[in-house]
Amino acid sequence: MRKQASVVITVIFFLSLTFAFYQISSSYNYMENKYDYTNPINESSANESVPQHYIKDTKNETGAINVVTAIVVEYRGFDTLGEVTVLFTAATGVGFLLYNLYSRKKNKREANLILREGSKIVLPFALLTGAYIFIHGHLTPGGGFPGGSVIASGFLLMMLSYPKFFMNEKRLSVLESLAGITFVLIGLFGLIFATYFLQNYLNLGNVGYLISAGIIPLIYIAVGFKVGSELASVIQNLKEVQE
Amino acid sequence: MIEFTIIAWVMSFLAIASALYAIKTKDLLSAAISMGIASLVVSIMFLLLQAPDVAITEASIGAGLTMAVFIYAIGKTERWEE
Amino acid sequence: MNGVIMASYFTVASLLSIGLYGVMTKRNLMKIFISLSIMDTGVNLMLITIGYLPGGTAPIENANFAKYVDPLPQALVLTAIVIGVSVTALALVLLIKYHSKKGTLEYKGGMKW
Amino acid sequence: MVVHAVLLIAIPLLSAFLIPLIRKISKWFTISILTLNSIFSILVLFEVYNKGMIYEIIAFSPPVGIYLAIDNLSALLALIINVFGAINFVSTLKEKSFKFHMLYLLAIAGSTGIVITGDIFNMFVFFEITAVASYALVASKKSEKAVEGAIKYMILGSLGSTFILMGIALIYSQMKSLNIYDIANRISMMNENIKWISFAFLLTGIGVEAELFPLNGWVPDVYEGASSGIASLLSFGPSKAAIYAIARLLIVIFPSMHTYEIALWIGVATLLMGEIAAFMQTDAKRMLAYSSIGQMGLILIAFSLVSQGIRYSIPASFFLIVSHASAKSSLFLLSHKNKMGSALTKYGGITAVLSLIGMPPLAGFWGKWYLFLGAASEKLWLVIILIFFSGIIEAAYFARYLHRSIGEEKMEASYAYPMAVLSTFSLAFGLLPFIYKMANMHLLGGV
Repeated sequence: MRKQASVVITVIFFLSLTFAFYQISSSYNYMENKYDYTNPINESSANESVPQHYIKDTKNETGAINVVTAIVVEYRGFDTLGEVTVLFTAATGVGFLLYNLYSRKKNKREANLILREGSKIVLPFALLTGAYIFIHGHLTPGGGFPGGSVIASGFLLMMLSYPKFFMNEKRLSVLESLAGITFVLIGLFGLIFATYFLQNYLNLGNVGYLISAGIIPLIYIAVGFKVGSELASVIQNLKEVQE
Repeated sequence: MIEFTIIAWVMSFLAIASALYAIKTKDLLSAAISMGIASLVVSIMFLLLQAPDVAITEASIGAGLTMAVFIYAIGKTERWEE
Repeated sequence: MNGVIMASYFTVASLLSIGLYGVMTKRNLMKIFISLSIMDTGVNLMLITIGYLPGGTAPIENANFAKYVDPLPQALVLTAIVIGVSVTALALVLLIKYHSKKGTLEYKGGMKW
Repeated sequence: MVVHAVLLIAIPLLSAFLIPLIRKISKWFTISILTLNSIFSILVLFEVYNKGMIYEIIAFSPPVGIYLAIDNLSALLALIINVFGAINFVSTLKEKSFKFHMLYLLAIAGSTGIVITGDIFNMFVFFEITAVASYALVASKKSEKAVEGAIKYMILGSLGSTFILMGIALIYSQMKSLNIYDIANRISMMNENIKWISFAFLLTGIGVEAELFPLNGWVPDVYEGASSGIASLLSFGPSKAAIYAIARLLIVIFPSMHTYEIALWIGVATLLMGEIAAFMQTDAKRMLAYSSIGQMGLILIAFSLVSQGIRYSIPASFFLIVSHASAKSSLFLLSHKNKMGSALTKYGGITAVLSLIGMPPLAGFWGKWYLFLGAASEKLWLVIILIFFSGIIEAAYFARYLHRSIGEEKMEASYAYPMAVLSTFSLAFGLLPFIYKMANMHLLGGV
């Protein structure tokens, strides 16, 4: 009974999705199509769809070459603040729930020589690559999230090859707090020095250079550190937990 | 553009097959790994759809770290579904 | 319709349906969360496909191309991926707690009203 | 003085990030931040009262950026969430862990964010913050039931968030915009079929959090498993924020006769299912949980009556939300011991129960009064009969509850005082004339 009902629901779901996609794909011309709408606050941007605005004006408004970065950090920076908060909440929850389940028993066997020596060599490169990815977020693909996760995977590799490898939990949490505070403070400075929360109040600089685009690299560096330390602490917590 | 279409369909079938295997198999470890493979394949589709930022993020977070988290959790609990 | 778009819409619909079916029929909690992860991947692909424009290029300033794909869904998907991994991590911790209390991952309770 | 509504979210987030650095004093720090936030939410409410809807732009003006759009109802909900959060925190003072305080702050910040944001994807992000914080808080009690409830909540919640994201993607595919009011202005240009599919997905997704009919399997387990402070938090925070999100969806984005009708019948089904199930329970916490479901159905019915103008529907929903938030949270705090010993707890418990049943002059009475007027003006006699019927069931099981819970046992002061204060709100909101003016003003701007 349960199985039949599930099959029926799944089929209905599949068909409705397919139908919706068919309807969507029969109208593929958003770059040509101009909507005439009025914006409740600001009527100057009428007659231009949102993606068009991003593609046309990102360079002038934010100084970033990578439009996705500009959207993530500037136009919709509030979402990103919420997103790092979700990750932070999850990391906090993981630590909170596993608090009395830890074991520090160390009778695990060592990994083999190649993995151990290899990961020693790879770790600095992983950290460097991660840092490169999040520092160049406004110029090349990537940014704070992949950069942070590359750093976390470097530490994951160390944890795999050295069972005794252990990061100081307190230092990690201080690092993630500082990164989060930096993000919110950059936003609040926007409220103080400019008009809006998270508004860019620094000079945009020469577009295309590393030091440009105002607050975007700063926020991405904070996000990179935050994501890296949070993912690393989540993995460490899961590794240390006793069954 | 025909080669992109072919790659996309191949990736599509790979993703669907690994997702089906992840649902079907009784071995949770291989289910987690094939979920990671589906994620990785989808990140290649992101590249085809001109989304390099998302492809990098999906490959490192969606496929890599999620799978690692799953594997640690399976190591702490049990490997076989009843 | 463009072939790449068709392929990815087909993938999206299949991944989402497979995931939903898994969530509804499986009793093993690990399997349920694997299914939810598959659904997450499907939704991310759906957003990206909606933003794709045939012949467009990645939204990074480039002198050789005039047409770009829609950048906004890509930004949304970056957010969604990170949210997905955080929810998954917390879920697995809860599973470990459940297992240490009950000794099994099977969920017997069902939906009692 | 310029009130920046964004501080309602920025300050709790900043302090949650700050707490790991000052672990020793985290409890007092959290209390002071919650108090500050409550004062601030009162300021925001007065700002809205004087000036009408506030738009607070973040970084760029929409639709390319995000703004917070605060109408009267969302200002009031932000006030309820923050003030009740501060009062309810007293009952959790025994928790030593600084991580608990962080999660509590984040849950409050997330619920506030849901009600004040004007952007649909931003709303999704705040939903996730709230949900993740509440999963962890529910599981924080070290019992089997708590973990089981949290897992159930998590499965349905993650499924719900996937559905919300699908709905957002479908809306975006047509509108190329994520701003709620921008979408609302142009919704008539949207493809009719995609509109319906995305409405269904969004309603399903938010319905999980708002405890609507087929999706509320998690509710009794979570409320039964969680500690009473957290059950109280869940009853005034995330669920109220979610029902307000449904109201925005229904009234602002998809206003049409058919959507109202769908919402009306979902609300009726939720109401009947909740009240009948509550009547059959023996455990007090489960009974309160099912009664919560019934009340959420009532609130949804109130929102779905807007088609005749918002004269009755908005006051009704407003009073029902206030009455339910204050009474249920105080009853959940009471369920810590389940006996009303001292005069204070007796006062709190009886006020709460009377408000839920709908005795004048408490807030619950005005809610049901306006609801009846609204339903009568639409000539929905069947709905009136069903609401009346469910009210009788409600009165029956609450009478039984009162009869059983009068006892001699003493409750700790940390539960008794917040409980009495919380239930006083349903008395105060029923009596203050200011509230009537507030409730009759033009709400949910853009309608």
